[in-house]
Amino acid sequence: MTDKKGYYEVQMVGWGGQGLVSAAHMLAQAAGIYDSKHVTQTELHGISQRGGLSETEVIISNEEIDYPYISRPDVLLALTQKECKNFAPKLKDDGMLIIDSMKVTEVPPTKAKVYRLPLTQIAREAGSELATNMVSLAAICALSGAVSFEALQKTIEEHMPPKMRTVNIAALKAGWAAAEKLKSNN
Amino acid sequence: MTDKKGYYEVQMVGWGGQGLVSAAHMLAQAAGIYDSKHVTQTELHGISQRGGLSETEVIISNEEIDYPYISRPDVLLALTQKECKNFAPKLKDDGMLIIDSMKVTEVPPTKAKVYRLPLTQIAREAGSELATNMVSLAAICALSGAVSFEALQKTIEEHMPPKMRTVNIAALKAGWAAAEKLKSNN
Amino acid sequence: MPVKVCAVTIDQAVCKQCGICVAFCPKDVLVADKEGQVEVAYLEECSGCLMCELLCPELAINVDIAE
Amino acid sequence: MPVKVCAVTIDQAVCKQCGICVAFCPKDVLVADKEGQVEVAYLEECSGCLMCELLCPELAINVDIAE
Amino acid sequence: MGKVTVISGNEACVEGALAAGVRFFAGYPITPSTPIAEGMSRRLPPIGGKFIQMEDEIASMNCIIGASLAGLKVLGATSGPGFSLKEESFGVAMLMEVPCTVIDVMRVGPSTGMATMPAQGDIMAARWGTHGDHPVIALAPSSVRECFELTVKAVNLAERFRTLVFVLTDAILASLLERVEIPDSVETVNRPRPTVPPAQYKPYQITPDGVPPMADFGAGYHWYASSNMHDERGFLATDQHAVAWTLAQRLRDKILKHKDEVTFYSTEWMDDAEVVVYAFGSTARSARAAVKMARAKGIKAGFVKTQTIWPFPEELVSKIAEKARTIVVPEMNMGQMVEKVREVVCGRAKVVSVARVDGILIPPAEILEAIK
Amino acid sequence: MGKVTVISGNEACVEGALAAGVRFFAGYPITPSTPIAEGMSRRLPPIGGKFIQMEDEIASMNCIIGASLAGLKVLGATSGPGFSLKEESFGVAMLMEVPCTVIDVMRVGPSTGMATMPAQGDIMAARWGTHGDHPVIALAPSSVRECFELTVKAVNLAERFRTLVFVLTDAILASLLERVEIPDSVETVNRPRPTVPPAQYKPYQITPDGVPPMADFGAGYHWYASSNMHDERGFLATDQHAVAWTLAQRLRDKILKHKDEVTFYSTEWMDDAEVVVYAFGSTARSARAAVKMARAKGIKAGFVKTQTIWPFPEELVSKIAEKARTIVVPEMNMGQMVEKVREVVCGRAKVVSVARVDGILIPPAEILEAIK
Amino acid sequence: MAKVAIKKTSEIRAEYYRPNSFPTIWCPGCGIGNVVASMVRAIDTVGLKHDDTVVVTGIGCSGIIYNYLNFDAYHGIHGRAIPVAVGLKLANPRLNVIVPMGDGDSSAIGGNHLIHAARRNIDITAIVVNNSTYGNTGGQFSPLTPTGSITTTSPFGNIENSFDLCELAKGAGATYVARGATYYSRQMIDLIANGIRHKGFSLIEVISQCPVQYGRRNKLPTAVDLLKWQKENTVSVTRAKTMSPEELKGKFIIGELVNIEAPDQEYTARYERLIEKARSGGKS
Amino acid sequence: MAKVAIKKTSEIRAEYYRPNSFPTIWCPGCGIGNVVASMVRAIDTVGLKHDDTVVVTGIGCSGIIYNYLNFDAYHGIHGRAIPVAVGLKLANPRLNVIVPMGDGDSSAIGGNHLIHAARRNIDITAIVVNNSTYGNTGGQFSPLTPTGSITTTSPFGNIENSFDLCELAKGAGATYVARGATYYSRQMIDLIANGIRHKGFSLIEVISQCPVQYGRRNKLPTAVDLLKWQKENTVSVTRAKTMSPEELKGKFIIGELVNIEAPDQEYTARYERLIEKARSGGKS
Ligand SMILES: Cc1ncc(C[n+]2csc(CCOP(=O)(O)OP(=O)(O)O)c2C)c(N)n1
Ligand SMILES: Cc1ncc(C[n+]2csc(CCOP(=O)(O)OP(=O)(O)O)c2C)c(N)n1
Ligand code: SF4
Ligand code: SF4
Ligand code: SF4
Ligand code: SF4
Ligand code: SF4
Ligand code: SF4
Ligand SMILES: [Mg+2]
Ligand SMILES: [Mg+2]
Repeated sequence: MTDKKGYYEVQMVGWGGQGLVSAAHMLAQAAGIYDSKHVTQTELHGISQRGGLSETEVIISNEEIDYPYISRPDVLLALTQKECKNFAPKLKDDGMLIIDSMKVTEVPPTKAKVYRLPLTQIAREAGSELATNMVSLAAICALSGAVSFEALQKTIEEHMPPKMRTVNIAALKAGWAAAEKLKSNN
Repeated sequence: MTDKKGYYEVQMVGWGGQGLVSAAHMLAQAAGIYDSKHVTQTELHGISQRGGLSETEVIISNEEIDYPYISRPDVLLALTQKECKNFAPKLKDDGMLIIDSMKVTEVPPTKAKVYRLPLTQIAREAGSELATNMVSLAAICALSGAVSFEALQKTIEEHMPPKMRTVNIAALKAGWAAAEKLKSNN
Repeated sequence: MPVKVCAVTIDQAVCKQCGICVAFCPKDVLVADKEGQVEVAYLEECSGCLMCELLCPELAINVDIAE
Repeated sequence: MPVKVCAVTIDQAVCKQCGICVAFCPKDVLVADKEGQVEVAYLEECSGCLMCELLCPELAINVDIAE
Repeated sequence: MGKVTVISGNEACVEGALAAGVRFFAGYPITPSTPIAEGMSRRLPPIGGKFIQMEDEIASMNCIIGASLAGLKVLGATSGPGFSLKEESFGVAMLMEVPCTVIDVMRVGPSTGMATMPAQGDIMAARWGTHGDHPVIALAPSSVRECFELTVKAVNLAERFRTLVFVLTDAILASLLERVEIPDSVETVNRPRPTVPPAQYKPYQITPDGVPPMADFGAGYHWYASSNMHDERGFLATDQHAVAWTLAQRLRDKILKHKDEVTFYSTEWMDDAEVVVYAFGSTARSARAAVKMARAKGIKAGFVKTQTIWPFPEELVSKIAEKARTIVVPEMNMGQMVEKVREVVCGRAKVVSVARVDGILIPPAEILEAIK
Repeated sequence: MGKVTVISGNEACVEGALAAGVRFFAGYPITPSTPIAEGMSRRLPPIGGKFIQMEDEIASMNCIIGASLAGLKVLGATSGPGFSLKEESFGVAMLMEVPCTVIDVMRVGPSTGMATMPAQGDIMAARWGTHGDHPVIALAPSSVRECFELTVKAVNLAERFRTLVFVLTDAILASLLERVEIPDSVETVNRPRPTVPPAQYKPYQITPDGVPPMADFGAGYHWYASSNMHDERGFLATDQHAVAWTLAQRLRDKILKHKDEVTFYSTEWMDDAEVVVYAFGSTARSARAAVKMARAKGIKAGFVKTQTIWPFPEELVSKIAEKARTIVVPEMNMGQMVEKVREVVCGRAKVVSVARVDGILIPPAEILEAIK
Repeated sequence: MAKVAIKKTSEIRAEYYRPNSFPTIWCPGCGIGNVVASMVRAIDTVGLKHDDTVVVTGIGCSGIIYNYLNFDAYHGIHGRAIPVAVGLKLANPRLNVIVPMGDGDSSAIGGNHLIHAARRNIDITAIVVNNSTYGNTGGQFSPLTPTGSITTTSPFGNIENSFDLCELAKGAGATYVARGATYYSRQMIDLIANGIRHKGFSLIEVISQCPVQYGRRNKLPTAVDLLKWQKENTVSVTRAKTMSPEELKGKFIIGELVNIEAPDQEYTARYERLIEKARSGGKS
Repeated sequence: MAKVAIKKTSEIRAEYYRPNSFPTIWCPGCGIGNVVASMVRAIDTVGLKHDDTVVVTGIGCSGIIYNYLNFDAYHGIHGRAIPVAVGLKLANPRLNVIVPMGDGDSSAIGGNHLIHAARRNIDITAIVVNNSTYGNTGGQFSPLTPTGSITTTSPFGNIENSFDLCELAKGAGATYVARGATYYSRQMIDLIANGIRHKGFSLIEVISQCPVQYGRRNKLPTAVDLLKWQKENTVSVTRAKTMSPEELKGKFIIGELVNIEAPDQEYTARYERLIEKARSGGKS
C-alpha cells in the first residue's frame, strides 16, 4: 500500500523528551533500509539540549536528495499546541497535518487535511505513554503512505534493544490501525 | 682621526667565550651613538650556544644600511687559527686582517694588509686576559679608523657596569697604543 | 517557646519539578502531584528548617518565618 | 687483603674540563693543570671507588681495577 | 555486497575509519564531533583496538602520533576550538612524517562561536593553521556516504604519503542521517615499511617517490624522529641550511607531485556550462539543487563538486575558468575558498562569492540568485 | 628630543611597548622571542607594571586577555610553536574584542624546525590560524627602528579597534643591532570607554564606527564577555542566526572600513618603475638593495615596502599592478604573501615569487636575478 | 564553623541575579543551580562589593553560571578560566575573582592552570562543580568520574582512576582546599565564604548532581537519587580522622582540608613588594 | 637498596651510545650527561631489550638526550613527551617507554600531561632532569626554580613558589615516585631501575646541575659548586623522617617516596581486561 508519489517531506514538532528524534530516525531507517528509498533526516539544534522546542525533518525520495531541509512539508506531525501553531503555516496546501488531539486543541487555519488522533492515549493503551512517538510514526506512514508497515516493523525488530521491542510494536500496530480507521472514515 | 671612508664592513671571528659579540655590540654602539653613523650588528647562530665558532659582523655607514650582512669585509679580526683560515679568503683585497699573534700563527695567503698584534698578551698586561676583546676592538678602530677612540671610551663609560670599566678602558688604551705603534711602524 | 509561623511559597513559573524539595523536606510538608507540580500540602508541619529553600536549584522556594 | 691495582684513563678528546672528577675524587688522584686539562697524577692513591667514573658527565673516565 | 544502513555522517566516519584499518583513537569531547569519539569507544575494544580519552586535544593529537609510530593506523576527531588547539602538534605529524588522520567537524567560529551550528570556516585554518610552511591534504565530504568513503581515502592517503590528512565535515553532516551502503571490505593502503636491514635504514631517505619507508618503533630499527629540521638519518640539521631546504621541498613535493592521487571531484552539466558553481561539503548539496533549478529555467549552469580541498585543485579550476563565463563559489564562511579560486582564475572568468556564516546551510535559492 | 641608542629589534619592541603604555606582559620563553620577555621582566616592575611568566603560551595569552579586561594595555611575545599554541586563544581576543598585542618573532618552521634561524613563514598562520572567520591586523617591521614604531602602532591599533594586533618580526631583527632614536614620548591611543551610565551600557553596541566602547572590569558596568556569539549586551546568541551574522560582519567591517588607518607602507623609485619589488620585513632590506643594484644597471625597478601585512593592502597592490609589468615578491617562506598578490593582481601583471626558507636572509643578488 | 545567617532567597535573587534568570537553562534538578546559590550567598556573607567582584568561567554547563549574575563576568574558552582570572587579579589586585568551573574544565583541559595557580598562591577563589562528567557535551567521563562508571565514552565501564582533586591541589601547594557537596548547602556556603576570605589561592570542590548525563547512566537517574548518594558517600573531615583507609575507600571527605594563613605569601602581595624593590633600584 | 653492579663505562658507551656521541652538545659539567649515564646503566641493570625500549623526549637541553642513544627515539615538541609516550605504550604495551624531560618541559607546559599519566597509572618511566631552569632558552625561572633565584626573567629575584614535583605526582595518584640527584649517581641508577621495573606510572625527579644558565647567576658558577650544593641540601628519606618541618625547609628529600605495587591496576593491564570484556559482549 506504499504510495508511489516518490517524494515526501515529513516534519515532526513538539517538545524535547517526546521522542520525536528517535521516531524520525526510525522513519529514515525504515525508508532507507527496507523500502530502499533515498532519505535524509535532520533536526534543529537549539542551545538547550533539554526540554524546549524539538523539530525534526525527514525527506524520503526515489532520487538522490540534495538540499536536506524541507521547504514545505507534505506531512506535519504536531504534538504540542504552540509548535502546531508555529509550524502549520508552512504546510503544503495539499499536505496533511497530524495532531495529537489530547495536546493540540486549537488547530490553526490551514488548507491541508487535518487528522486528529489521540496519540498519547493510544500509546498509553498500547502499553506506555512513552511510545507516543511510535504511534505518531505509524500514523504518519499509514496516512501518507510514505513508508510501509513492514518496513517500520522490521526497523523496530532489528534496531531496537530487545526489551523495548514489544511495547513499541504494539504501539505501532495500534497507531497504524487507528490511522487506517480515520482514513477510511474521512 | 676618524677616516671619512663612510662605509665599513667589519668581521670578527673566534670562539665562543672570547667576548667577540660584546666587542661587536660596543663597536656598534660607539659608531651609532657617539659617531652618529648608521650601523648594524649581526651574529651567527649555531645550534650550540656554548663554545665553538663565534662570528659577528658590524657594518658602519654614513647611509642607511639595507642588507645587514657583509659580503667582503674591510676588516677581519681573527682570534683563532682555524677561523682565520676559514674567513680570510673573503677579505677585500684592500682590506685588513688583524690577528692575535699569540693564537694565530699561520696566516693564510691574502692580498689584504696583515696586522699581527699579541692581543691576549696586551690584555693580560692591561689587567685581564678577559679584556682581549677590548684590545681587539681598539686595534680594529685604530687601524681602520672606523670609529674614534673617544666614542669607544664613552661607550665603555656609559654602557658597562661600573666595576668592569677600569680594566676595559685600560685594555682599550693599551690596544689603541699598540695599534698606533704598529701602524706607524708599517 | 515561641511558635514558628512559616509561609512557604513556590514560584511555579520557575519550578522545574525536580522533586528535590519534596524528597528532602524532613516534615513532608511538600508533595508533588502526578504531573510533578509541587504543592505546599502540610504547611502546619513546617519547621522552618529551610532545607527546601536552600536545596532548590532554581531558587523557586521562599520560606518566610515569623517568630 | 688483596691489593687493588687501578688504571684510570681519561678520554682527553672528550673531556670538557669541567673539574668534577678532580673535585670529588676522595683520594685527590686527579689534578687539573692551569688550562683545566685533567691528569691522573697520583694513581697509586686510587681506591677504585669509581666516583670519578660515575660522576663524569661525558663518560670520559674508565677505571679498571684488577684485584 | 555490503550492508545498507541509515546512519549519520559522524557514524559513517567511524565506519570508514574502521574499514580502513584504524585501530587507535585518542580524543577529547567537543560538539559536534563527540559522537565520533563515542562510536570509537564502543567499536574499538571489541576488535582489540584502543580508544583513549585524553586530558585535552593537544594530548590527544600527540597520543595518536605516538600510536602511529608504534605502527597502528590512527584517527583523531575534533571541532573548531579543538582544531585550533592541535595546530602546533599538526606540525609535528607533518614534519616528522607520521601518518595521522584527523576529522574536523566544522561549526561556527571564531572561538566558541555557535557550538551546534554548521560552518565551513576552517578551510584556511586547515591549510595554514600551524606556523611555518608545510604540505596539507584535506578532503571534504558532502554526504554521509562520502563521510565513509573519504575517511577511508584519508586514512589511506595518510599511510601512502606518511603524512597528516584532514577530513573536513560539518555540523550538518555530523548528525544528518542518510542511507549508505557499507561495503564488506574496502581497499586499504599500508605505509611503506623498510626492506633494508636496520643499519642501512634512513627514516627520511630521499626516495624517487618522495615518501621514505617508515619502521615501527619497537621493530629494531632504532631510528630518530625529531621535530627539528633533520637529515635523512633523522639527525638534527638545525644549522644545515641546505639540508633543511631539501627537506622542506621534499615534504611539499611528495604531495604536489602526486596531485592526481589526491584530487577527487565530480562534475555535472558541464558540456555547455556558462556559469559554473564550484562547491564542496554540505553547501555542494545546495549548490547542486541550485544548478538543477537554473537548468530548469534554461540557464546553462554547470556543477563541480570538489572533495579535495587541499592541495587546491588548480588544474581543475583553471579548466573551468577557460570555459565558463562566471564561477560561483558558495561556502559557509566569509569567503575563504573563493580567494584561492580567484588566484587561480586570474581574471579569466568572473568569480562570484556566495559567502555567509550564520549557522544556516546556504539555501539553493541564494546560490541560484548568484547564478542568474 | 629623544635618545639615540643602539639596540636590538627585540629591545626596540620592549621600548615601543612601554612607550605605547603597555603595563602588563605575560609570557613563556621561546627562542628567539625570549629577550622581549626578559626585557619586560626588567623594565615593568620599576614602573609599577606587571610581568608574569605563565606555565605555557596558552596561559600567557589568556592571562593578557584578563589583564586587558581589567583595563591595562597588554603585550605578549612568542615564536612559531608558541604562536601555534595560542591560536585558539587568539580567537577569544578577536571575538570578545579585547585589545591585545602579540609579537611573533618568526623562525623556521614547521614544528620546532630551526629555532634560531629566521623565516617569514607565519604570515598565513597569522591570518588564518584560528578556526572560523575573523578579522586580523598584522604589521611587520624591517628594521630596529620599525620594531619600535610598529609596536607602538600595534598597541595603539589594538586599543583603537578593540582587537588583537600582531607584530611579525623575525629572528634577524630579533638580535640585529641598529641605531634608533627613542622619542621622549609617542602618540598613544586609549580604548574607547563608555560615557553612558552602567544601565545603558552595551559592551557590543553597534556604533557607526563599528568599535563599541569598553568598560574596565571592576568599574561598575557589570558586563558579560563571552566567547560565544553574543548580542549587543553580550548575551548568548548561539541560536540567533541574524545576531551572529551581524556580529561577524561588524567584526570584519570595523577593520576593513578603516583600512586607511591600518595601512602603512612606503614606496621608492616608483615613478617610472616597470618592475616592482613588493616586500616586507627583513627581506625588504635585501629587496631595497636589489632595487638599487637594478637601478644602477639601468633597469627601471621600483620598490614598495609594506608594513601592513593584514588586512592585505589590496588597493596598493592593485595600483602597482596597473603600472608595473612585473611584480617581484620575495619572502622567506614557500610563497605565502605572493598568493594574495596574485589574487589581487588578477592577471594584470606578471607576478614572480622569490620564496625560500632555509634560515638564510634571501640575498639581494637573488632578488636582482628575478628583477632582470 | 560559624553558622551562616540565611538571607531570604527572594532578596538573594533580587540582589545578585539578573532579571529573568529563572528558570535557568539547566536541566531539572541540576546541581549547578545549587552551587551558584551557595556561591552568591557566600559572596553576600563575606560582603564583597558588587563592583569589585568578577566571575570568570570556562565552557560547559557550569560555564553558564556567568550568565545569571550581575557582576562583571567572563565566559571564556574551555579550560582557560584560571589564567584569565590570574590576569585580572594581577592587573587589578583590588578585584575579588571568583572562578566557578566544571570538573572537566578545571581538571582535564585546565588541570595545568589549576595546579600552577595553586603553586603561585594567587588570591583567586576556584570553585569546581564536580558533577562527575562532561555534562555539556553529553556525558563523557572526566578525570573526576569514578572508576567503573558508564558514560558515553566508557560504554564498558570507565577504567581510569579519578583524581582526588583536593589532594592534587594540596600537592601543588594550595593554601586553602575544601570539599563540599550540594546536599550540604550550609556547609558549602561556609566553605566558599572562607575560600573567598582566604588571602591566597583557594580551591573548593563541590560534589554536584548531573542526573541527565551522569546519573541516568549510572543507576542514579534523578537529582534526588544523586543527593541521597551524596549523603551516603561523604564523610566529614572530623569523622574521616576516625576511619581506616579501607573504610574511607570510595568515600569523599568533605570540609576544610587545607587552610594555611600567610597573607604576605600571596602572589600579588609578593608582587607589590617586588615593585617596591625594583623601584628602589634593588637587583636583589 | 641493592648495590648496583657497575658495568664499565667503555662498555656502556659501546652498547648504548651511538658512535661519536662524545663530546656531547651539553656545556662542560652539565648534569644531563650524568642523568643519561645513570638512565642507561639502569636500563642495563634491569636488562631491557634494545628493540623493545623507546626513549621519548621533549624540547630543551634535556630533550637532546634522544640524540645519543641507539634506541628508537622521539624528540617531539616542548611539553608533549608524555602523551606521545602514552600513545606508544597503549598501542604496543610490549614497549618499555622511558621519558626523560626537563623541569620546564615536564612541570610547566607539560604539567598537565604528567599528572594525568600519573592518574591513569600507565606504565611509562618519566625522568625529570631538574636543573632549576629553562636551560635551553637561556636561563629563565621554571616552576621548579627555588624562590628568590636570579634568572633572566626574575632579575629582582623569583617571587614564585616552586612545586615539590614529587608531592604533586603523589597528589595526582602516581604509584612510584622518587627523587635523586646527580651527585648520588649510584642511588640514581637504583631509583631509575626501580622505576623501570615498577608496573605502573613512575616519576623520578633528578636534581641536576646547570652551571651555565642557573648556577652562574646564583653564586654557584661551576658544576662542582652545584654538586656540593646538592650534598648540602639533600637528605635521605630515612633521615628526613627524623627531622622537623623547620629543619627540612629548603631541603630536598631523596630516595623512594612512593612505591605502590599493584600491577593489575596498571592502565594497559586494565585495557587488556576491557578488551576481553568487550569481546565477550559485556556492556559493563
Ligand atoms: C577546546 C575545547 N575542547 C572541548 C570543548 C567541548 N566542551 C565544551 S564543555 C566541555 C566539558 C564540560 O564538562 P565540565 O567542564 O565538567 O562541565 P559541565 O558541563 O559538566 O558542567 C567540553 C569538553 C570546547 N568547547 N573547547
Ligand atoms: C611551545 C614551545 N614553547 C616554548 C619553547 C621554547 N623552549 C624550548 S626548550 C624550553 C625550556 C627548556 O627548559 P627545560 O624543560 O627545563 O629543559 P632544559 O633546557 O633546562 O634541560 C623552552 C621554553 C618551545 N620550543 N616550544
Ligand atoms: S526543588 Fe525547586 S525546582 Fe525542584 S521541585 Fe522543588 S521547587 Fe521545583
Ligand atoms: S522549611 Fe523545612 S520543613 Fe518547611 S517546607 Fe521547607 S524543608 Fe520542609
Ligand atoms: S669529569 Fe669528565 S669531563 Fe669533567 S673534567 Fe673530569 S674527565 Fe673531564
Ligand atoms: S676511582 Fe675514586 S679514587 Fe680512583 S681516581 Fe676515581 S675517584 Fe679517585
Ligand atoms: S547536563 Fe547535567 S550538568 Fe548539564 S545542565 Fe543537565 S544536569 Fe546539569
Ligand atoms: S645550558 Fe645548562 S642545562 Fe643546558 S647544556 Fe648548558 S649546563 Fe646543561
Ligand atoms: Mg562536569
Ligand atoms: Mg631545565
